[in-house]
Amino acid sequence: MEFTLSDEQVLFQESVESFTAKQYDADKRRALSESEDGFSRAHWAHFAELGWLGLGIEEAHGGLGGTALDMAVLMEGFGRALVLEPYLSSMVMGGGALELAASEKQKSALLPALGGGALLLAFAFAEPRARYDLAKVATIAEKCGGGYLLRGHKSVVLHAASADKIIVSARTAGGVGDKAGISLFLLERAAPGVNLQSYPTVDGGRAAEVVLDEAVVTEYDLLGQEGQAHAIIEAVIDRAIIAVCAEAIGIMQTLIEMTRAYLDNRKQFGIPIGKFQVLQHQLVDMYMAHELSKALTYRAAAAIASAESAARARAVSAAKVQIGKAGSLVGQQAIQLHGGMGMTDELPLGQYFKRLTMIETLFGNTDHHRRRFAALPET
Amino acid sequence: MEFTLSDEQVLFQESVESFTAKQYDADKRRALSESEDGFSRAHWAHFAELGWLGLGIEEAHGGLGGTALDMAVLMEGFGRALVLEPYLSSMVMGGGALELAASEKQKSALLPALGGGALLLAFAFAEPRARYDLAKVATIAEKCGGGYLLRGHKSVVLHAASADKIIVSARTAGGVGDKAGISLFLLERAAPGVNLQSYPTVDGGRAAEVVLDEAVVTEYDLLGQEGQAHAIIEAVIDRAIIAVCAEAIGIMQTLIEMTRAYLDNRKQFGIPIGKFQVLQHQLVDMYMAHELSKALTYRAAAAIASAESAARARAVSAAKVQIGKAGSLVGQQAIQLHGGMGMTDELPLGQYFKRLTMIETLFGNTDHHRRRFAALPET
Amino acid sequence: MEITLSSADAAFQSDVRSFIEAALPGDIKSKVELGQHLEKDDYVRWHKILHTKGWAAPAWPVEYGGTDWTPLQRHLFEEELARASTPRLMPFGLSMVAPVIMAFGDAAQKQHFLPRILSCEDWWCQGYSEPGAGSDLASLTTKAVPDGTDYIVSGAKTWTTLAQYADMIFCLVRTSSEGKPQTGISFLLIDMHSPGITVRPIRTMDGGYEVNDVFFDEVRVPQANRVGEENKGWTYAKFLLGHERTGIAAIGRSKQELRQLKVIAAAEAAGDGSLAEDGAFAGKMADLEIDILALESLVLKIVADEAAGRTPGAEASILKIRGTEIQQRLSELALEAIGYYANPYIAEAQEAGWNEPPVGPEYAATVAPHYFNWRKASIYGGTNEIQKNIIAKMVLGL
Amino acid sequence: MEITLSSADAAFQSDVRSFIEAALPGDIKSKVELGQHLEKDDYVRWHKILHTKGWAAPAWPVEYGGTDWTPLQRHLFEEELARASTPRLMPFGLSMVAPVIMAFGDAAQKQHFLPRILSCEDWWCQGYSEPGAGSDLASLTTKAVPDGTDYIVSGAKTWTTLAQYADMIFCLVRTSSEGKPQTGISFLLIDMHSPGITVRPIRTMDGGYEVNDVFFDEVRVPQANRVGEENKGWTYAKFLLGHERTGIAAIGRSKQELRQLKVIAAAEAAGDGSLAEDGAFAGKMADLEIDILALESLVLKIVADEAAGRTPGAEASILKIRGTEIQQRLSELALEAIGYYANPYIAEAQEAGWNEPPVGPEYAATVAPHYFNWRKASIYGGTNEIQKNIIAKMVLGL
Repeated sequence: MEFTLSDEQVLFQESVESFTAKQYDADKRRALSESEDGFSRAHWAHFAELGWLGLGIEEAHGGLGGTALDMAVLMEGFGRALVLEPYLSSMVMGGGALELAASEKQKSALLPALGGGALLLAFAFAEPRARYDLAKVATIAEKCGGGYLLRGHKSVVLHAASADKIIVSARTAGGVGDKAGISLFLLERAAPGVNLQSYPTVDGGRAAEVVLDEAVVTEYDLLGQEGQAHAIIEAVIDRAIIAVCAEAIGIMQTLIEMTRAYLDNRKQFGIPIGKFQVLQHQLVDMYMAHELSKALTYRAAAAIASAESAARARAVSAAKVQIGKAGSLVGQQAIQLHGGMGMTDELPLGQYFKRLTMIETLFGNTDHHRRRFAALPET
Repeated sequence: MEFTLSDEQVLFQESVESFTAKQYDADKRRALSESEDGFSRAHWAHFAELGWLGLGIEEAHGGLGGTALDMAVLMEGFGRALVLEPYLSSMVMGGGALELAASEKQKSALLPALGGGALLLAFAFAEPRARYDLAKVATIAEKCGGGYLLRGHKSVVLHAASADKIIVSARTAGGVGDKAGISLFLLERAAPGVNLQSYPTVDGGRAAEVVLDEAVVTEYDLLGQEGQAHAIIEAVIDRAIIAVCAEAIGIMQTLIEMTRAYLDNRKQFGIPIGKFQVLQHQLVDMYMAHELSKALTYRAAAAIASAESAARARAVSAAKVQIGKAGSLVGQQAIQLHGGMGMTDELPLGQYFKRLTMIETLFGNTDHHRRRFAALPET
Repeated sequence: MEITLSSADAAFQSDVRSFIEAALPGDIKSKVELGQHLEKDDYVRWHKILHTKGWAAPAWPVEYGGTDWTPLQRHLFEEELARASTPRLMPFGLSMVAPVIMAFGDAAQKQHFLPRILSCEDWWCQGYSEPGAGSDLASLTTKAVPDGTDYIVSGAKTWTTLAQYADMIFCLVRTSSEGKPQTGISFLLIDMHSPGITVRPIRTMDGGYEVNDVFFDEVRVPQANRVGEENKGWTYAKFLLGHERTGIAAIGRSKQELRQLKVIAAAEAAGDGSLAEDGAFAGKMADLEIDILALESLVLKIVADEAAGRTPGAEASILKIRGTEIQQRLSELALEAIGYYANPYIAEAQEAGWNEPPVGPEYAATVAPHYFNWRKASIYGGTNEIQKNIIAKMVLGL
Repeated sequence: MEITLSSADAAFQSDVRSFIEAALPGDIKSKVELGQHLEKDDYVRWHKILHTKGWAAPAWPVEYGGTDWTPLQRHLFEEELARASTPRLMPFGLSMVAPVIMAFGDAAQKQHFLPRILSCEDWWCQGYSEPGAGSDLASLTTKAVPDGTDYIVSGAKTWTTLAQYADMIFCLVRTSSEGKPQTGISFLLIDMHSPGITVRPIRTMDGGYEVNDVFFDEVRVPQANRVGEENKGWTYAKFLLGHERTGIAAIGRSKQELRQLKVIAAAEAAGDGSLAEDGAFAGKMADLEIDILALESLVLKIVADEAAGRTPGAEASILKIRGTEIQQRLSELALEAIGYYANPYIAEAQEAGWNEPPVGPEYAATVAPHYFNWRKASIYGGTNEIQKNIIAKMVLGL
């Protein structure tokens, strides 16, 4: 029963909402989204001050500790306002990889800066022909002197261009598809041989193709044991999934509130369209999908700390499937119920819909996670 | 464009409906269904007089010829009234197998009696562990003297107990799952070694488990070439699929009419429940599903004569998938829209629902035919 | 995704599991597992076993014979009951009329009826729906006319579950035709053995006799059997509806049926392996399992809210809608799994003690009737459409 | 399941196919195939090529420059156009306003407008919806006040597709506020170059500018441009809606997009093979293909009914609902197919002539915008909910 919020978490939730309510109206968000980074470094510094960047970082390294539930609360709040800052890529994925794989020395060197807002990370794990298979790593790390030479193409690396360092998966042994032989490296974004083709994303963020053309890393840039990174990557991605599921919960709630208000205010044939039974039931379906998604996501967030990786994976994949189906229903219906207004870029509605749609494409879609869930034994 | 009905077919359709309207009210049908055969031999004789049993039998053998479209028209009419007589098992499957596999001599001996109503056939092709795979024949036909010895278990053989002869698939070569090596035999139902466990079916019909314990057939009882029956069976089952799809079209239409009338007549909160928008849209969904199913089924009926078996199979599987999805929607919604009344055995509604539900289980369900469709090349 | 339990709750769960395992008669367990028809005696026997243990009505206040279990423990208890294939405890007495009597009944009613409900001395049924009224409950016409210290009750109720077994029925009856339809309704407790009552079983399309018409022909009922005030019955009925809580989601039953579905899928051949290994079917089972997990999560959240003193709102309607959708889907997938063997209908095979050789696998005999029977789930107790109307109004304010 | 054709129809189909292959400019074809934005000139060039061949308006009567093709031939023609990746022929002139002018216009209107529509000399747009009116068309408030031989038109229209290209707009305007809202509406043809007209593009969420607000500030319109009688415009508008027929199902386009989806699925890696070999995805594509076949069968049935002189009923609403559901589903599966490469949004990559290296596969660039853009399909032209209301009323009589 640990997946209901404590009083502290409820307070935390309120503080997140109060920040975003002030800073994230539609116009401000649009302006940020069109800026070069696609987000605000001032906000980022403010997040650090508020301690949000210390979540999930051990106290020994200047963080605040905290659980996956805390992270989910934060991401849900971010979803409510479509926050653009790279919390997912830098903290959940980058910070998560450090927590799980870095040596104490690496942690001491990096975590304080990360938690303090001075260091931004990106996590480059996907590849063009891999689809959602985390073992399909074709990027090669060839041993060379005291270090490695990296060659390959990492695709759709979120917020790569604004990151100071990129954590890259590359193969030190085995063939494409093998779980063994994958390693993680800490790479300077600005190092020679690291070529970024950066672009905006559909949902107003930033990503890049990262092409590694004999990029050099030293043996000290290896994160964790050589060849053993697959389990680390899987654990990081499972956290990222909980993060985007929680974000989707926030997005869906906002979409439902917007739609409810629209049904109340919009009149046709002389009455508010919310009086039409078919539209009422559509909103009820959205509401139900959201309630169920929220309950399951928070339960999965609580399960993520589970020692057993199969139990964690089952919980995470169940949440992603639920969110995938609910997100498609809630997003599409929100647009439909807004009629023509739903199609315009003038309402923030479309931005929420687009972000929700993109969450389905990240870290494995519904089909992928349904299959993963079905293949895992019940615990 | 050959799949719209000719004027003659429209007349034929009317004559079928006029017969069933007289003979098949709910009480009469129930009485028939509870009789020993589960149908009326008097009706069967009448069908013969009307020439309905001559459909699909060549004129040379006393039949009337006709196309799969004619058969579909008849089956749709039968579906409208839930006709119990064994047209599907005896004529479509039994007669179909004779047409496709029997020698001229066999045809001369059997078809006149079949078309005249004096001979009833059953078609025993399914087996307990085969699911919907027509090649999974484990029943063995062992050569023995001038004939064969049959051993095995054929499952859910429709109307076996009332049939005079049963056409049985059995393996003369190869292993379970091989397409080659399957043969068809004409077996006396009352022959030694043919053991029937007969039972009623959920939809008011009859079927039997047929256990063959050294049943003897002669070489003259072989239908078609030894070991070559798989393609014949597939063609027969494809016709049977069109037949049950057409029957389902008739059933759905009746369910929709019943539901429409109920929505009109039933009042709640002071108005006919047909005024509630949600219920209206549910009926619209049913109506649309039926219209689309009907168009596709008749098109598939026209395609069944296609020389190319892949084209035939694609058309047939498409229709079965469409009918499977539409049938589930129409049947379930018809019950739901009738509320408590939908659950009683007092209305004929439930009988229609049950028959429609069973059609999904026959000859391969939606999943089976979706997969078959997807595996076939586009023509 | 097991529920993570405190050690006290884990010990509780283990106690409950052991007790049930030891106490449930084997013949009853076998009937439930095979989906065969249960007789009245099966229900009563099991109820009395729980009663002897003090567990017949865990949700009741201790003073009336309930327990002091937490909401989570009550949830775990329900789950264990389902897991062990026990017969349902009939809700009509325990969780429907009893809370009304506790809240609005007088001392004599409490003293007389509650112990008899707890011990299953009286079997109760519910007299709400009427022929022609359906979801529009307030339009009921069964009349109760005062006559001395009695009422004379005339009219008809329908869809009355297991009325053929019942000793008592709680009824909404019309005591006044003035004002809005809701204002002239009273709540009566009627002895089913009274002269003038006729029960007519309704055969449902699955072939079973579970629901009934109940006719009242000038039935004499003491006014002392009226709960609360005359013409205030609608209030008590609404209280009753609002009182149904998390049990309506039937999570425990659904998890048990999912386990059974997996057994069937593993036993059925498909392609070169079993149906459980078939991608499409496995995907559907996974979807359903995830649906159950999500609904269970919501139930646990509501249970935790209750424990924290927060009153749940109209979530019961979500639980009803999703719970019944899941139950229907379970029955649909089972039907799909058994293929051709959905067709045989051998009525006797649904009764215990049938000794003929089975047609098809033993588990197949009751699958199709169960599918047909469970179409009721989205209809009875307020159709799912009505439930959505309630959410639209109560929660979304539309 | 190819359509089985008579030899005459097969020859017709082959002629059409050869002509289009030879006549369609390569630059236009490439844009359509890649889903890139088309410019006005692309549409006009293609229209004029067809016009020169005499095929711009096959459905028009021969006297106005149409053809004597059968309904099936017209259907085949549409299908070939889609198959060859041609730009849509804009319907606003050809199949919306032209039939109204033919049926209700006067001689001068016919003589002036119809040839210019046929040759694409005028680009038309539609002025129906108004801000705040949506599906409740009859509540429109754009006013036309008589002034000598003119009207003075003031008000606003919205969701006007490609108004930025238009030379003419056909408008519903209010000429009377008496009686029911429907009775005071007239049907006007307005020159888009008139003083007082302002077009404001509306950016849609896919990033495109396809629809517009059109503002009328005391725009002077000759009364000679009113079609038919004053205050009878609603009748003409209903005629127009009823006139839209089988084309609305967009079978040809959907079949073409399905082919493209199969190309994408075959190119995308999944597991050890391609996404096209993935059971779950292949199953979804099969479902969609069967949906298209079913809808096509219904279209062919309606076409045959028309050829036999039977007037179709409200089937157009079925075609609209299913057609748009299919189009949306196609765009959804394409989105699913491209995985992570749905995320990059490079506006310039949607324009022809963009020379940067592509991000991800070339086919991916326009997939997400297309998905977003096609959410409109179930909204514009009467939402699918409104279409179901129409079927409920007109066909089912509820």
